[in-house]
Amino acid sequence: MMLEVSLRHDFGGFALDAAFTAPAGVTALFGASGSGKTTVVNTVAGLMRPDAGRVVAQGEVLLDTTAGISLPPNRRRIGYVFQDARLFPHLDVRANLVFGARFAPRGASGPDFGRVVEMLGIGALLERRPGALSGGEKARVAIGRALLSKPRLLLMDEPLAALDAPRRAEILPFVERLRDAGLPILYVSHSVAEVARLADTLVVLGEGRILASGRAEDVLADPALAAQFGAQEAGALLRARVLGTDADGLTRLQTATGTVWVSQSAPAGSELRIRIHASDVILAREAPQGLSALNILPGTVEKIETDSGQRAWVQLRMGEEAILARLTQRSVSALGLAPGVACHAILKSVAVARDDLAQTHK
Amino acid sequence: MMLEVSLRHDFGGFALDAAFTAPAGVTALFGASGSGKTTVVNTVAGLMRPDAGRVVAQGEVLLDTTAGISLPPNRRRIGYVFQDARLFPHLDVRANLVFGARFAPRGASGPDFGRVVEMLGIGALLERRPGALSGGEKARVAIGRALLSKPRLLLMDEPLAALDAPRRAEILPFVERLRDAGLPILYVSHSVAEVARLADTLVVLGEGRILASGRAEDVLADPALAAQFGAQEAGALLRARVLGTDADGLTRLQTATGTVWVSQSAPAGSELRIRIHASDVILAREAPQGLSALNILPGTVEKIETDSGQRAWVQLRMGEEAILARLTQRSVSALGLAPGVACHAILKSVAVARDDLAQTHK
Amino acid sequence: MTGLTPEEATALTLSLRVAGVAVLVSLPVGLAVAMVLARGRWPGLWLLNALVHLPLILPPVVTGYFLLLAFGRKGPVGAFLEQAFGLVFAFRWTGAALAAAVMGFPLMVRAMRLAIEAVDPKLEEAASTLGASRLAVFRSVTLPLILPGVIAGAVLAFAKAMGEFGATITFVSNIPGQTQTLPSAIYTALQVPGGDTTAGRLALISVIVAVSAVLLSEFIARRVAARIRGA
Amino acid sequence: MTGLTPEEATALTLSLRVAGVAVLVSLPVGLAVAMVLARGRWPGLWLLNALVHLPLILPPVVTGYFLLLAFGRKGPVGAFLEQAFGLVFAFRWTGAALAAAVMGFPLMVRAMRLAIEAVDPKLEEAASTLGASRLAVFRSVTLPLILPGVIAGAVLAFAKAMGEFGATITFVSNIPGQTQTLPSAIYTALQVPGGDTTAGRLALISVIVAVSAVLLSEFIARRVAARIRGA
Amino acid sequence: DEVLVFAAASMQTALDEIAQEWHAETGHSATLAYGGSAKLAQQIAAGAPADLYISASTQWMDSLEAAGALAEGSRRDLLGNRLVLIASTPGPITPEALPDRLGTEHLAMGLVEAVPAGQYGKAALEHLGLWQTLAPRVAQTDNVRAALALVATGEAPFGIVYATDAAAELRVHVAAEFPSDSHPPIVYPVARMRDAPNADAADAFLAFLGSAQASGIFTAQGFTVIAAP
Ligand SMILES: Nc1ncnc2c1ncn2[C@@H]1O[C@H](COP(=O)(O)OP(=O)(O)OP(=O)(O)O)[C@@H](O)[C@H]1O
Ligand SMILES: Nc1ncnc2c1ncn2[C@@H]1O[C@H](COP(=O)(O)OP(=O)(O)OP(=O)(O)O)[C@@H](O)[C@H]1O
Ligand code: MOO
Ligand SMILES: [Mg+2]
Ligand SMILES: [Mg+2]
Repeated sequence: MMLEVSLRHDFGGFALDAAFTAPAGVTALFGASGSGKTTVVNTVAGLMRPDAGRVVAQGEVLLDTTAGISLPPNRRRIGYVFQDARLFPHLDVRANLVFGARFAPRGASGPDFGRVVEMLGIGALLERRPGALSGGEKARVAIGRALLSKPRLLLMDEPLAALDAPRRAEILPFVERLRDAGLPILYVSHSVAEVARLADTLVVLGEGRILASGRAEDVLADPALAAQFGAQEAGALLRARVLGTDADGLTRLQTATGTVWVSQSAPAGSELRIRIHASDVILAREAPQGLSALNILPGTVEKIETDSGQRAWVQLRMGEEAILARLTQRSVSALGLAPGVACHAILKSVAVARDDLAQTHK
Repeated sequence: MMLEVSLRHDFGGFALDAAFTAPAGVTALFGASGSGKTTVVNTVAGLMRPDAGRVVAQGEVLLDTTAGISLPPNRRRIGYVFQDARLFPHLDVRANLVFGARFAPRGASGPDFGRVVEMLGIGALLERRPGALSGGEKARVAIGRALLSKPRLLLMDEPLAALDAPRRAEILPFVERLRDAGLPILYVSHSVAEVARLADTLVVLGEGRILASGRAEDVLADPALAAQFGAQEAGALLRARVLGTDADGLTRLQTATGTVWVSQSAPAGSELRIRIHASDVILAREAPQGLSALNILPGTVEKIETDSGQRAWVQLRMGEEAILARLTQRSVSALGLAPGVACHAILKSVAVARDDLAQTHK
Repeated sequence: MTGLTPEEATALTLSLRVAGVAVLVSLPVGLAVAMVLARGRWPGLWLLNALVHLPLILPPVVTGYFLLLAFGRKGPVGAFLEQAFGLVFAFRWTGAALAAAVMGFPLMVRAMRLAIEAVDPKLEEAASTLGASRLAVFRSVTLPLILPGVIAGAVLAFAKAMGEFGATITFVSNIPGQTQTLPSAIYTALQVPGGDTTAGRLALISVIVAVSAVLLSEFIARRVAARIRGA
Repeated sequence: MTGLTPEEATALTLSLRVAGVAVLVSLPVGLAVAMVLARGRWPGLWLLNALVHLPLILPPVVTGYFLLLAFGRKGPVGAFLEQAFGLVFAFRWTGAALAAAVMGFPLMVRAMRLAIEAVDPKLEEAASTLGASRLAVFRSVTLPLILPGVIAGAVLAFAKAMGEFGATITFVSNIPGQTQTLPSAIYTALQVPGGDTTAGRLALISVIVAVSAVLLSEFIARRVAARIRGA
Repeated sequence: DEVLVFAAASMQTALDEIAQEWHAETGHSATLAYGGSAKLAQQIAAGAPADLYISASTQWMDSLEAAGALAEGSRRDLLGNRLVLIASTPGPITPEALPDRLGTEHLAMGLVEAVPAGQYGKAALEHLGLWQTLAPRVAQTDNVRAALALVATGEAPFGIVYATDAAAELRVHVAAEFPSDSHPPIVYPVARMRDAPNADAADAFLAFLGSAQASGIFTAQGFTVIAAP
């Protein structure tokens, strides 16, 4: 167990009561604005002392209010990428970056300076002061600074929110590589795409409470949580193996219950994680005819959640895994959907969320 | 002409030289981190005085360095939602929100307090100080504060970056309503989805220069810019009219060159803007057979851009409009694509980007 | 403690009045000077800066002598003020207040200036985009943010005013009931053999009064600061 | 200007030595006290705070007299220090430095404290998550950020030390070549009929020296502040 | 050897000159530390390394004597002085005319409780029956020179100072001299300290103070020399 967190705190007006455990890999902390994510992360870092709480990282008790234990932040060896960058205004970018290095224990491992600078694209900024950086540049330097302190655990509070898509696409694989190198990461994000791509474990916070916590695949496929992720963003993950690429450029994947085509190419035999937006799934009782080329997967309705509007979220079980579909409540009754009913999912679109599953530590 | 901006500034290490005009509606400013977006916005607001520049808003000259004119920020009547929230730490949320109201000219129009508070979901925070707010809460208060100063022009620098998808989905229509009420908005964003939804005009900045500027539809369909938007995000917009909803819940849309089905429902006769990710488009020389239910649109290749990798971006003209497709360079040559070649676009997925086109001012 | 002679009681109330008026009157001037020193970018500013520091650098007697030469009834400024506004400093408690204000001025200005320099100009910029004029920005953003510094400056000046002796006695001399402040009374007592106990008693009173003022204002400043930090 | 008599030259160098030593020695103490006052949360802190303000509140003569009683060769502290460390303040230039340090202490502490209170604790938190101990945080984050305040405090104390007269002459007397600082020399000159011009000349020298120091340090502080703001 | 002399500030001009003569004659030098008589006495009581103390009044010498700080038998009255009424404009006036002439203006004096010149002045005014009337109009300063300055600058039209001070300031005019019986005798006592570090040299300087040379200088400054007993 890499990280074990429980805390209770009353801000007066907002009360937090949350407990979760995070195994190795990336644990994403997801939740609406104001749900308590930063508070949790601050508690792990030692910057916030909750009314009651306990934090254990890699077997070491960092905080235990009942036992009166509270390690100061500097003895926790936890890197923290703050939601606001918090760069040191009196130091230039280089000095900000290397700030933590001299405090790291001799044997600690971590990426080296040149590597980090190159990856984050901040080579041209090294002599500047934070006051002369743009929003996104600050965010990148903050990531580098936390990494170069060679932490044993990394907290990232919406680290990519200020970055553009191409830059994000460059940094995400870097984060993945850190994870693969064995650095446990607690990652706060509002982006389901980021979570789908990075997270092994997903913890969902809502108004100070844990709404769900578990394997990312399971949590994302829970219809009861779909509203949390947003109507456009909700969707499940499926594991798949690459069968090969067809002449028309589409790649054929083998999932638990059927074949699926995606437009990204990937080497045959590799393992993927694909993301299926709930809004891209159409359900039909009968296998549709005349749509042979389409992605159609058979499954069984497991759960149906309705919201106060006209929306319904249907979870379709497919062996070990499950996908999520967004329908109108009218459609649910028209189709006679209910738990246990067998039906077919027509996938209008499928995206590869993570393409290196085969190499991961799991 | 709502806004006319030109500026030249040398930061020493970074030089900005940009000029664009923005008609009424929402003008999105898009560009990589550090490309100069905030600098442009600061110049419009009067917080930054460039080496040389000219800013004209609604016919009034706000800045003209050659003529020695530079209106102070408070006389520009430009609301500014900062990239960092910049709330007043000594005032509670309510006082922050109403700060600008007393300075607004008597006749100025704008949304009222209750409306803004409700829309932003900050009713419970009114008595708190900014120090006790989460990142997203701060961002929301900052939006409200700028709006309630009743500006004649609104600058928003990545206003939604700190917000979760459901909250963003609530606020975006609010911004749209402001636009429809006639408030011109200059909107900095990294999110192509946001831009596609909001922007009438799109200005793309790259390393301090204007890479493109024009109607959002035209700029997004430019293959030369696709890399700016990101491989996953690039994609064009199409205008469409709703024909009706079929029995299976799919809505039929009429575009310039053919019929398209989407899963969102919309009233028949309304006008929509649909977004087609370039990665969701497959090109074929012949109309594919046995795929009758699919969205297939005929068009003519207009431009092809290749990047240093193996990627190619193909622009397909469809009458007045155009869409973008992402292919491998190998596919381009295999299919024999070249400007002027007629072909078919198979759309794997189509999303409604803006659903109130019929009501807009345009 | 209760054994305060009538003259001593008069000296105490006079000291309070002098210190209070000195602080209140110099506060706006000090604030303006602090703003100019913190924000101004004129080439001649170093002169103003040097001038503000003068009362600190010069022995108080010299400052008092300068005041006498300038603000005395025969002095150029003093004569003008008397003619124009009927304002007389010489041998009046107002003169004591002027001396106290001048002596406390560098302390007051420095504290305020440090506070002003610590204000994030980005907040002031934000206020200006919301339509606030420079004056409105100052009133509604800068001033509240520097309030702890303003209070600190006022406290320093008040404490100094309660203790100031050299410049005061040189400028307005010591007229019981009019310009005899507590420090003059203490000084007098110290000059008389065996006057130590009287001097000690008076000093204690002075300390109690001034320390109370200091602590009260500290308390206020802390609350203000806590409000700003936001809780 | 050049017409400085040997005694006057001695007084000037003595004043510089006294002010310099006073500032240098009290700097670390002042910084520590400022930190405690700004950050401490003990109930007894108000006492320390009051104590720090005392030299400002009391007439300088009283402070000098206290010093004489406590640090004189017959005083309890003075006798102890002489016995234990051979450290003598009474009627030595060291005593003048002590008096100057004591008189400047409230000014120094206040400036530093304001600066400390303006430091964003979030930056210190960030440093601690990067592994910096409390001491390392102070050295590498807090101290650089408060540098302008530290400089301001030192300047105030230096200026005050250059001008301090009442406490010094009371504590260590006015012995030419040993304890006669510039202000004492000015005072002495003022006691002689026709000594005004001598006094004026000395005052001018004192002002030139101190103002130069003030402006130099201002210049340094501005540069430091600009570096912090980042450009 | 160096003799350290603690002396009342009002003797500065004369003593500086005498010390120079002494140095020229004997090669010894005297360091002169000037200050208020009270302050100097307090410092000696606290252990100041003074060899000689010359006070402007008897009371502080008395208190040092009572404390046993003086060298047995070394104390003597060195000088006397006269008290005068000075004015910022020329022309004689009698002290009795002061209340009328002052009007709402001020009479400058040393602190009447603390500065010797002020104490003598108050005694004289009391003797003349003027104190009650004049008291509210008296502006007291912490040393005689400051009182002199008030008159010299014209801030106060009249003042009471020593004849020695009046003689040295050209901008003031002596309007009257107070009768010597109107106040306690003005004497400047001198004594060697019991703990004097340089007792021998101190005695030599003490003796020199009584010499004809010194007397000449004192007299030139306006002091009256009190013959050695
Ligand atoms: N000092 C405080 N006093 C009162 N309430 C507070 C305080 N600090 C935080 N809160 C409240 O606690 C809740 C959780 O805050 P937190 O910063 O953990 O949210 P978050 O999940 O990180 O949100 P975001 O995504 O917007 O950053 C919020 O509702 C916030 O208003
Ligand atoms: N004061 C300054 N001195 C030097 N360079 C500066 C200064 N301010 C900004 N820059 C540089 O100017 C460029 C543009 O900055 P700007 O803040 O406008 O970028 P941006 O487009 O808003 O980026 P982001 O999306 O990251 O906020 C950046 O490369 C930045 O480093
Ligand atoms: O500096 Mo003083 O010594 O205030 O009178
Ligand atoms: Mg947060
Ligand atoms: Mg920016």
